[in-house]
Amino acid sequence: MTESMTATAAVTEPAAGPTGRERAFGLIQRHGAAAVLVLLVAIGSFAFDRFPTGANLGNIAITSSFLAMVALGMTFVIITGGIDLSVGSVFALGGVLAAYAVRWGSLAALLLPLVVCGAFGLVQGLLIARVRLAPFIVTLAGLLGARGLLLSISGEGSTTYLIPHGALIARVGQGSVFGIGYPVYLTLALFVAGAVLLQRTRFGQCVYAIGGSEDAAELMGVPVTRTKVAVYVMSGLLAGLAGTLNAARLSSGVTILGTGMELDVIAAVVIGGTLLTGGAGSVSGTVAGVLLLGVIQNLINQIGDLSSSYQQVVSGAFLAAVVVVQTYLSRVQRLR
Amino acid sequence: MPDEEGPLLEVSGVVKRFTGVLALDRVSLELAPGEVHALVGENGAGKSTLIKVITGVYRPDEGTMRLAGRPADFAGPLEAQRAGIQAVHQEIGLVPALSVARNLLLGREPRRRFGTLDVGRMHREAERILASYGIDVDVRRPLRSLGVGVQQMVALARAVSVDARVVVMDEPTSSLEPREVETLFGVVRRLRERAVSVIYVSHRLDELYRICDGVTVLRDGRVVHQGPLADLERLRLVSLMLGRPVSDVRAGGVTRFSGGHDAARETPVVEASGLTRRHVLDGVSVAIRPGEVVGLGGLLGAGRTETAKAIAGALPLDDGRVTVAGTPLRRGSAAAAIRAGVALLPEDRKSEGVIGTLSVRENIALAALPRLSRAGLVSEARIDRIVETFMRRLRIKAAGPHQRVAELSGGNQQKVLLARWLATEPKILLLDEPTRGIDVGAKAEVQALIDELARDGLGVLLISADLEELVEGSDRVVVLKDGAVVGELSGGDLTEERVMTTIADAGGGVSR
Amino acid sequence: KSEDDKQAGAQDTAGQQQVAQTPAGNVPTCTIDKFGAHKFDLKSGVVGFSQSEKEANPFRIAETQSIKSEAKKLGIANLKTTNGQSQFNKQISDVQQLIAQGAQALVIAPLNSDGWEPVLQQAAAKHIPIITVDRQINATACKDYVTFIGSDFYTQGKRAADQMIKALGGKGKVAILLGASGNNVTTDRTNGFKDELKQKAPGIQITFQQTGDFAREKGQQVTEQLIQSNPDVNGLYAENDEMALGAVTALKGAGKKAGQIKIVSVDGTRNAVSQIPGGWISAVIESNPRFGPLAFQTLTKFLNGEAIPQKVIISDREYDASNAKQSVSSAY
Amino acid sequence: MTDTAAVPVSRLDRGRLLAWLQDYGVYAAIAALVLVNIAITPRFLSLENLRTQLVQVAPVVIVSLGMALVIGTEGVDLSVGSVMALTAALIPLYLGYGVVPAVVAGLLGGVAVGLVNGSLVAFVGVQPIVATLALFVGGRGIALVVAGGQLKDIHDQTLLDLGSSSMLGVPLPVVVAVVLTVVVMAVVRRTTFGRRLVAIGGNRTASELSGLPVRRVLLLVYVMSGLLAAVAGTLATARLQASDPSSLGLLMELSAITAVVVGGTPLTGGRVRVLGTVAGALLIQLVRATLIKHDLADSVAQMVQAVIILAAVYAARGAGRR
Ligand SMILES: Nc1ncnc2c1ncn2[C@@H]1O[C@H](COP(=O)(O)OP(=O)(O)OP(=O)(O)O)[C@@H](O)[C@H]1O
Ligand SMILES: Nc1ncnc2c1ncn2[C@@H]1O[C@H](COP(=O)(O)OP(=O)(O)OP(=O)(O)O)[C@@H](O)[C@H]1O
Ligand SMILES: [Mg+2]
Ligand SMILES: [Mg+2]
Repeated sequence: MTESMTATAAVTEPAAGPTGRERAFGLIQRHGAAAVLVLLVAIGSFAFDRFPTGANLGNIAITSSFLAMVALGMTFVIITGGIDLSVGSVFALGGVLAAYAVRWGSLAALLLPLVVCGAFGLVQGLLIARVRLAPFIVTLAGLLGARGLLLSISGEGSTTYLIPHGALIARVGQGSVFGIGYPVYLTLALFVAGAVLLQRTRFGQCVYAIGGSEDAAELMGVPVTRTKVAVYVMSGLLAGLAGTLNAARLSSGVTILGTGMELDVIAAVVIGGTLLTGGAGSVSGTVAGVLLLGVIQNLINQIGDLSSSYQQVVSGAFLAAVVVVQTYLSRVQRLR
Repeated sequence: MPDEEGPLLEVSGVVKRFTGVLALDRVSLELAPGEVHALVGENGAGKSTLIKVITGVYRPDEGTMRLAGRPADFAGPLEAQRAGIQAVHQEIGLVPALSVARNLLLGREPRRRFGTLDVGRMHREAERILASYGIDVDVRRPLRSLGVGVQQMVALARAVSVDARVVVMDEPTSSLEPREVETLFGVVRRLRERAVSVIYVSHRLDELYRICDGVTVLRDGRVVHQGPLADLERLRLVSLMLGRPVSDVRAGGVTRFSGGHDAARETPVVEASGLTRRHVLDGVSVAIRPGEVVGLGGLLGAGRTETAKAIAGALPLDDGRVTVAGTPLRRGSAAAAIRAGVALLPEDRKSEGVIGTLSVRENIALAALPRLSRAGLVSEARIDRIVETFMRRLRIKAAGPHQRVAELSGGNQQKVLLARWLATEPKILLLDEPTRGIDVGAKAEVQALIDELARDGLGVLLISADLEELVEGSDRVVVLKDGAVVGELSGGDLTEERVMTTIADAGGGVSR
Repeated sequence: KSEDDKQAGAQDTAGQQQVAQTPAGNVPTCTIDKFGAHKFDLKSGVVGFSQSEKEANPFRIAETQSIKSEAKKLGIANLKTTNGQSQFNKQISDVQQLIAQGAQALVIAPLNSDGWEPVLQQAAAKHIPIITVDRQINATACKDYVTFIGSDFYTQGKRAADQMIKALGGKGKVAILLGASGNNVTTDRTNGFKDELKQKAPGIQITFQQTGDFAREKGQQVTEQLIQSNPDVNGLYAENDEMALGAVTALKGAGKKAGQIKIVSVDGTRNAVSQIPGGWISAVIESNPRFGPLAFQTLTKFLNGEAIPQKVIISDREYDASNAKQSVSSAY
Repeated sequence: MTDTAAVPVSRLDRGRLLAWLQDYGVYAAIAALVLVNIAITPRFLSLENLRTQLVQVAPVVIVSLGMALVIGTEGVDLSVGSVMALTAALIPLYLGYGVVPAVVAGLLGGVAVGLVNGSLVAFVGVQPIVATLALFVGGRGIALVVAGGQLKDIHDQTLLDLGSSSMLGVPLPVVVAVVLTVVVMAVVRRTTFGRRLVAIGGNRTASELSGLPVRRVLLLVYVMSGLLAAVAGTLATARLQASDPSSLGLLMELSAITAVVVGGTPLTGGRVRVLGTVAGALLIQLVRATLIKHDLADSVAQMVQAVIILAAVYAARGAGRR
């Protein structure tokens, strides 16, 4: 008995190993994206004196916050081993619905989008979890469906509904404290909640278990169907909320938003270290992933006079570099 | 419980069809409170399927179940567990990526006031539970980093740590050491005292005779015998399982090794020296001569699997070298090892062995493809020949060579893997639990095969949790402990007792 | 080779924008004091230009090109440019970043007319004059922004309709290749066209309208489907030249003769205009992208304290069989 | 739970009919849609219409073939659309030296992209979706830089013939698509490479332990995907009679993946269904054509498309999970 004790005391992998150096290394491994982010910000601050200014960082924060909100939902979905392509359209739909509903007051402008987008998530979730259709296809259909609904509300996109200045919701979207917009604070709050939900609740455990092995999870008595439906509803709700706040900020339900957004979101999540195969990932990583994209974008503009084509080349190169470094840092982890 | 008298679990006329197969054919079974009931049968007889029906994984196509007198029709495992039916499944059925603690306590984690998990307590809890089963691992580690043996113990602990009314165990000991087996029996006895009924599936007959009261024998999905186990003597049981007259199965259950291939003077075909990996292996050296069967002995976590993997280039090493027929292998390259003629039958068949989406045929041919193809084009004819041979030789029970391996029974999957490696015509065979989950008939077959291969001049490394098999089958046994060689037994010294004592007497191994 | 003389075309002054002859007075004017911006010296100051779409189609290429070259001509040292890559939120943050980088005046080619609230607020706070080109911003001129310089897409639609009526002799069946859905330009060019037809030529009916996303391949594919499902259409209105050219390829592929189906499109790219003499395209309404000179002229005036109109509508030309040959060189 | 490793614990056992549907759902859906069209769409059965649909779908089919292989290894290739753009951009540059060099250059572009994707996935170990995302973004950029953002008309007759001429009545693009389909089918069914790629998709660890050249196979798979996309780009360019790097192949990745999945290849890898993929592409084309021909408004069209896609995979239920 005692022998086997000592045996295992010794038998532990380096990452969890005792020495401080190893622990630090493990930390970097687990937060590869964050490490890269720090690196990039450092470089940026060094290279462009206009980069580290409060105003500029504030811009990055506010622009990233909407993507982040959507990415939060996507993180849960991807950890269950699923995917949600509909977020871009749902994001846009949420905005249009908010602007459409504001005529009945700010509360309606908040609730209608949440209800509709939540319903979208619910339907998708049921099709995936109960009918067992492929998430990719279901949410692809969702992408088309939401966009279609948006167009039909806005007369094939010809009418843009406006949110009057006075409206409470507009003030929520546009107000700021310490030069940082409310949406940023809200996003932060949501991420804290998300982190707790994922790491510190049974629901979170189920999410990981399903992603790790859906069969095993089912055998262990995890409410697989319910959990999966829940994450897609969450994703829908968050996308809708983000769209609503964005519309509030722009004080209009712009119809051309969100095309291709799903890829940015997925990229952010995956760069954040979440595995598309499910079962592993973290909310904090997603934050880093989102900010990385934002910073890259910002730095490209800092460089200034690049033609749009070169901008794409550069951001592609940035992306490649980032994922390579990030993968390299967290490789040991994945192989374990 | 409502009625103490009547059976606790009552399965009647259950039928389960899969496309092509009739897995269960009007199976009935009664389970008295506190009864330990053996469920036996050949590979593919339908044991696991029956268990999955009982635990709500499958819905029966026909037939009914009653639990404590009340009709039971489970929509899923969750409902079955709520009703008090817990299970240890054949392929463990835990989440490899999650930590040991989370696997153990998933769904019943200790929580704080606001329903948030109390991780600290979760880990202490998990450590406490596992310790009570003699397992003592870092519960923060992902489950997959542990050997299958430990994983099985975790699954067991999980199943019985809640108070269930029926506990189903599908080959729970298939990779457990004698020590853990004893622990498990202790658990079973405690359950029995608490009037919890147990369904126990195993291909190790002596185990059955030690703890089971009643027995149900399945063959091809049909019940061929039911009754108290005591009245049924061993050979009869085997003959019932295999459906062959007692006379044929004389040796059944006992190993089929002839032992003693004198290869002493040959030069080693494979020589591993100073294999070292932090915390796992500590300068392990093994040499295998052609025609020799070398066994690896040791407790769970002794590092036998790791040793085998290291030789096969499937484990990154800090130090040590492996030479095959004199030429050193490139370190950490499985492909190179295979080209040199080293074949490793992995212990964890689900994650390291079978490719479930592919057919039996493709799985068997996989490793031998270079031999079975010309200019990158595969020769269907040759593949057919090989596949046909091995499916007959190993009595692989499948709808046909084109059935997907995922749909095969556990034991048959094991046979497919064995076939895959034999098809490569290796110089050295590293067998990690080769007869794991294989029925007595096929087991004898496999052992005879190993024996014969050794005669043909193959070097064999045998790892087996089944001490009898290990001792009978090996010419020499190298005993490991904590990742280091602590002794070697051969000839007259090679007995089960000596192996155990060698382990017990030995001091530590891995750097501590 | 065709590339080089396109560049040349962009440089030479032929095809320069003209301000539409609008009787002075009825257009309200704007002065720097009224707007309340700070004077500064263009040459040394920081000017930001925010382009909405990739410079990957003739219009955008020429537009950016003309802004940049004009700036160079005026010796504006510090022109910062960004590109929204057709993502509206990106363009918003682009402009905000320009402001953060200290831009003292902004020239914006908006991707969308609505949703500029955040930018306008920040700009107002810093009294930064904004001139929007080619698309309007739905806000108050001389208060939220200084002025708008550009074409009137609705009118472009009407003029396209007139050409179509001329080409079809007042009756027939017309198909529309719409631009990208939800796009202001699409909406205006469609409404203009439809209203004009309703008014002037009830004999012409619109039997088909599908989006071609402003792209040539899509235009080709939709047309291929169209000529089989609606073989009776004899007029086709493409809301930009690319789709028109795609349609031409489709018609050729289907073995149709030039002029069998009358095509009218909007933009005035060289490729399209050069199809007119051959008869494949009947007429092209220009939408002139060369905003550089006009924009900086206006800005200079404004900074000098002169009064400038709050809306500068440029007069777009029309190309048809009568003038295509000679004016193709000045097309972009 | 090995017994259900691939058939997750579900109650899918509804016997033969469902099994049949799982394998042939796409074809059923196509048949249904064709019948509907015959009923409601004028001149649907005409030869021209058939030609149009086949010619339009040819590039999608070709790209989807490559995508199917990638997905078979549990990967995905988002860069296909950008590859088409890159090819389109490269061709006119070398048209001066003749058609062959130009086309070769275009194809090499695709191979290059494939090599980068493949290396990132196989050797660095980046997740396929992000690895290919980099070139999804950057590739089109490179294409536009190469082409100076310009759309160029193409006048070289031999190249144009690639898109417009036909071989015994069958348009050349269609011929190419058919040939490539057969080739890919042979690769998947008959070659060790084919066996290996599905094995890797099915269980990478097991494949490595079985001594398969996992990295080489992965690299090759992405190269093939790039090459096929380049072929598609060449044909599309020839047919468009112009090189349009800015919009050629936009959203192609989505169409291709949809085709593959609707065709019954699971995104979880371990299985490649070539004919199913072709059918999937045809189905999508048929849906779009139907919606256009009946002049549905974009809003309605998109929703209908969503419903039909769902219906199709519902028919092929379980065949392609995730
Ligand atoms: N999902 C499935 N699809 C099709 N056939 C299946 C499936 N699961 C099991 N079978 C078949 O049902 C029969 C019984 O399988 P089962 O796993 O119950 O055997 P078993 O008694 O557990 O064998 P072993 O001792 O090897 O575990 C086998 O022939 C197997 O091929
Ligand atoms: N009883 C145990 N106590 C602590 N750790 C263990 C125990 N058993 C296994 N482990 C851990 O699992 C890892 C793999 O051990 P594994 O079980 O594969 O070794 P083994 O000698 O092959 O045993 P077996 O093959 O019987 O499972 C070891 O490195 C060790 O860290
Ligand atoms: Mg079994
Ligand atoms: Mg082992």
